[in-house]
Amino acid sequence: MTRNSIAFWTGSTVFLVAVFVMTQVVGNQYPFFAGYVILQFIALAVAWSILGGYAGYVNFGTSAFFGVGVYAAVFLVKAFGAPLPLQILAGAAIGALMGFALGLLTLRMQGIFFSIATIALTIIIETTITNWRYVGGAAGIQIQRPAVTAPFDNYVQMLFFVQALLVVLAVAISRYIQNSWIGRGLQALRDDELAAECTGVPTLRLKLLACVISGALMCAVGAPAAMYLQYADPASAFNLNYSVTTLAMSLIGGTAHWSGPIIGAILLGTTQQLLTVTISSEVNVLVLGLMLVLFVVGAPEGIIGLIRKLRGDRKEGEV
Amino acid sequence: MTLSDTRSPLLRISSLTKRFGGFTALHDVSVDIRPGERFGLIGPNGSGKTTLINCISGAFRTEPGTVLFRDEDIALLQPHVRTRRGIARSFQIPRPFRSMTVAENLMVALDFAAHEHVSAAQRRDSMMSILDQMGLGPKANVSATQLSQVELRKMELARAMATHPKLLISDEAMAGLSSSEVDEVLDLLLSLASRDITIIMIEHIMQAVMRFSERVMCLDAGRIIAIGSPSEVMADQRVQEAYLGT
Amino acid sequence: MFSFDLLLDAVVIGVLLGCFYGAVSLGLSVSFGLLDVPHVAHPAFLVLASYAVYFLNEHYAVDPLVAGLLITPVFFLLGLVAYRLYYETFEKRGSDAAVRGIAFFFGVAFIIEVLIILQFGVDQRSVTADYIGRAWRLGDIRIPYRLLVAFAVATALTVLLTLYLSRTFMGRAIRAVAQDQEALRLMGANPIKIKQWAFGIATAVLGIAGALLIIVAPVDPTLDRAYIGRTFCVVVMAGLGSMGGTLVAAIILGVAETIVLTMFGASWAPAISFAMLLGVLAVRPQGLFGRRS
Amino acid sequence: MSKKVSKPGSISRRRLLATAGAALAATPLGAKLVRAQQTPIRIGMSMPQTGGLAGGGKASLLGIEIWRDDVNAKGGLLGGRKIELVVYDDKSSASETPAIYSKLIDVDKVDLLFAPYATVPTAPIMPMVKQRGLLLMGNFSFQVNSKVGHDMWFNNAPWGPADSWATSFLDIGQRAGGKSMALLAADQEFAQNLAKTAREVAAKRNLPMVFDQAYPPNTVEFSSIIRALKAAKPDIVYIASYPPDSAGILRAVNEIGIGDNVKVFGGGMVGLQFGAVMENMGSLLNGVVNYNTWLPEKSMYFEGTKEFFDKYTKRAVEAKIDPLGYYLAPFGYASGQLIAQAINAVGSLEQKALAKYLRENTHKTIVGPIAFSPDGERKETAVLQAQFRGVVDKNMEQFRSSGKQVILFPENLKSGELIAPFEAARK
Repeated sequence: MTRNSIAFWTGSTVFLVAVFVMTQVVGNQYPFFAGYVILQFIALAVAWSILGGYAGYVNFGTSAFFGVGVYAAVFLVKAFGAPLPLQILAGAAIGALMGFALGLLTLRMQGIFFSIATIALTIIIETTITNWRYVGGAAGIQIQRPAVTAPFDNYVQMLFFVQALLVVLAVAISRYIQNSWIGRGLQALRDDELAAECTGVPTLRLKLLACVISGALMCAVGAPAAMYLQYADPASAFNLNYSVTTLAMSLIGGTAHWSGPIIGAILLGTTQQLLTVTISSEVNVLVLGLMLVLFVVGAPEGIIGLIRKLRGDRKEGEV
Repeated sequence: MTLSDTRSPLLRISSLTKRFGGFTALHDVSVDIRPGERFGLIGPNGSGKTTLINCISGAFRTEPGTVLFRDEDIALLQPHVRTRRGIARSFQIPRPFRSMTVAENLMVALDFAAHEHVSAAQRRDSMMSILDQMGLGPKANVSATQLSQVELRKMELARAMATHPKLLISDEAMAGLSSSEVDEVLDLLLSLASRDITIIMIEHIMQAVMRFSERVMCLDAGRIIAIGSPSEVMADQRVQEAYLGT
Repeated sequence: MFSFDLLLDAVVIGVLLGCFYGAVSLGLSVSFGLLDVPHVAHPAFLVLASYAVYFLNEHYAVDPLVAGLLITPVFFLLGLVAYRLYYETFEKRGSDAAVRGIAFFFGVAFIIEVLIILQFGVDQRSVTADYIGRAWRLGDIRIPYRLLVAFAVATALTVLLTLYLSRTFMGRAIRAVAQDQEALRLMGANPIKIKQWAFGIATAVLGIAGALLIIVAPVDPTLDRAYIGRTFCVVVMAGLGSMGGTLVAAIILGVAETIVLTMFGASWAPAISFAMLLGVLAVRPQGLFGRRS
Repeated sequence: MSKKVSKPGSISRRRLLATAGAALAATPLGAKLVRAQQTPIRIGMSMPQTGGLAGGGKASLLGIEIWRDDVNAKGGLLGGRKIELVVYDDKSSASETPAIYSKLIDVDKVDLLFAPYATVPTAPIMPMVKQRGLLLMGNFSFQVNSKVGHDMWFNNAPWGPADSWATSFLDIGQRAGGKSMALLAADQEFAQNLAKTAREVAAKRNLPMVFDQAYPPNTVEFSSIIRALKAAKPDIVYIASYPPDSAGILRAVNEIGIGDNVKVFGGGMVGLQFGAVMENMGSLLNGVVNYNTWLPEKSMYFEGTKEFFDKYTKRAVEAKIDPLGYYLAPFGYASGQLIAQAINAVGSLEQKALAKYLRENTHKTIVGPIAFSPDGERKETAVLQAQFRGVVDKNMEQFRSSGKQVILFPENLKSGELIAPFEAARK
């Protein structure tokens, strides 16, 4: 292991231990509820960036993957009373299949055509779920949580910890991809797809791989949301907000490095949670709009880009 | 192909035709390229040179017609597979990976097209030796966006070389360069050819073609109008007409 | 429950509805289809135009169509400014303009939404005119005048835009810029100026389209979200940049939607139209009437 | 815990803090009487202020705010404690409310909880309040407690038993001679719930269902659907639609026609209760029989009703909210009245005692007397079915006078008779 990897895994372990200790010590429930939402968005943004950031294929279907994850869990709970880990695994498997299908169907399309195809796919899937009476259809469905397993004494605390695990998993995968030949290949095809092909990069296969991994992670992240809300309806589960917010977080953080989406998600997620309990009105939407415009205009490479620039300037100054 | 040549050709193109809608860009093109040959491809703008390159490297699908590379039909292979089989190319307008440094540009090729499993250190060495050979050594860690025109051309060739090609196609690598720079690039190509790499060079600069090629082919309106030694082709009536535009 | 009457009716209504979809998509067909600007705020501008029309109709009793014409110059200027901003911040910087452009226009759409809410509240709004709420009898079929207005406006807009793009100097320049920006620069024209002008036209068209939107059905501030998918669907299905193609694709969409709505399970209608889009994209990525071969 | 209240002033400050701390740790709510009497009573809730439900949410909130101001003007409750509202925007979404209610309970430590307007944002918080044993005043959600079974939930809406809605409408239709039925419902949560009960009631009565369709959200044009519905020749047309669509459907009905055999048309159209929509629709409304919750008919005025609407009208115009506010606002006010009566009767904020009182008594409110059944819904339905009559275009004020919407159901509030068939009633 390189020094970087050691630092990363130490950091991840410290993070997970801290999260676990928090679930055992903190009695107040609110940090877990709010924290869960932020963790969920971190995982989504990181997963999204694998295709959207590294490969430059803007997926508008985040809500489709998230919603399918939610409904995979709903179905499993209703049909078999499946436990949470199984819900997440099944979500990941379905997400991978969905990513594969989406990829086969659309990855030959360039740029914005792919994005539009993902919008279309989202609407098709949402309509299908809306027409599926078994999981409640348009009317939605209420689900009961099972008893919580030790060592947690509250279900939301457990979900918080599980989501933290998913975050670490997503980040580890994203980081691995970035540092491996896969990441280099994705970066190459993002810069120039034909040149990448002619340099030996199997662009279609790499894009498919990115689509499958990204999709599996997004679905897995969606699965526990069913238990978090104890309710699911198509309009909420497939809300366009998931797609836009995830995109915004990744771009605000910067997509050039795996830590960009994390920074973006923490910044925007926290801001949104704070706004919900402070200003709490249409100004919320306004802030999201303004942040998007200002960051995209003022910091095109995101916060990561800003940091790199500052560092670069300093280095030059020293020389 | 001359009958006296006993070695089988490296690349054999037979009866290749390429249409775009109603427009025929290539019409029944057949040619063999021998291993180790320095082959010049000329023709006026729009004559089908780049289309032919695209058909060989795989950017376009071809039908009808066959493309045999080392006795294997590659017409249905994707471009990256052809690259791995040993066909590399540069682009008329350079297409660097803009978000990467020069070294990283080459690493893509080494990561994906290297034929055998080699250690990371060996790859680094191989990359540096290619860069040094191309005179890009000092620029290894410079972003591709900061290169000059001639450096971009050289980097394209270096990146192509990093895939360990058997056949290198250079698509107007000298366009827009000063005469001293043209000589620089030409010397590079000659030195590559001396190491048993077959090279197809597309060029408008006639002195370069004459100096470089063992054999020259001229396309006009998607058809071969002349093929032979440089002096033969230059002397051909139809070639002169095509270029003078009568 | 099949009946020939119903099918005929569905086709007629579908054609008219398709014309309406075409009218609200034409601007996007210029801005996205010809200029490659990923204008996801297009529907937000559309709803903004509807509210402007509502304002004029409510307070000054201006006919909605006249109001739509009145606001076109303002929208033209708005378009000039919007493109300048987009160009300076994205296209000029080169790579990745599309990704960031999408985020940028989403931001703009949200800002427009909130501004409308702050000014007009969240309630839905509609306009009054003689042709709203009545129908034309044609044998057994009754056709709402609203939709006939949509049909007339859409046809007129398509013809005008097609003529403009093919007959005028500026129009041909716009099409040239879509084909090859460099060639145009070599000829001494400034492609940026031309694109800015074209974006102005694309936005100006929204003035009329916004009037149609509020004539056909009431509007509310967040209606734009429902039209992102629809308008892009039409433009992409048509193939980028073909005005006539846009109208035809919109009509196909309208007819398909209406037939499903009438004859089969209505709740499947949205899936059908977007499945058609996916099908077209998978088989013919350049769209039905695409500009590339 | 909360019963162990020492007299204020007789305990040391440290003891007070210790008691308070222990009480808060055990039951975050309810145990705050140890605090000085003058601290306000804090009521927490989320309310849709953006997104699809914002229009209703804002009107509902204004009703609650007017109640707060009325109570505070009279000196508050429990011997001078003022009411304070803690309100957050839930963006009309189910995914926002769990975190918001956790904040209200665990961080803001509010004394009482009100639910947000509508079913979707309410559904996720039901298991949570049940688990924690908290009282929740519902706000116009539909059958949200049927699966959860929380015995401290009380819905302010006049729905009553789930099927009463369909029952009353079909009663009216059948009495007018209706022998077949058509159902058109939005493919969204509330409308689908209505459609489900309508199907059940129709099946029970052997009423043939000749047309049964769900239309998707964001449908632009209803002409073709209405045409298909017309072709099925139903006698009773039951529509369960959402605000943007209700207008489109009525327009299409006006343009296409619906046929002479239709006796009654309407039932569950959301949106025809909102001032802006009604003003826009104008004469298109005539003849429609639709559900309502409050109307300016003589039978609907109770103690305080008129005063409430005087205040509401003034404040709604300033805030760009529904100027009529019949649908939700008075029920928001009534939620407050319910809780105030319970607090006064119990003499504390102890949640179980408040719930017991609410469950066992009949309460006087500005929307009439309210009594709850064990599931927390109204014992008897008070959903009105009313027919629009003599409505003219572009006039908001007409809806303030009686006779524009004649109440046909329930019997005790009736203010007129049905005019049938539908086409006749439209003239």
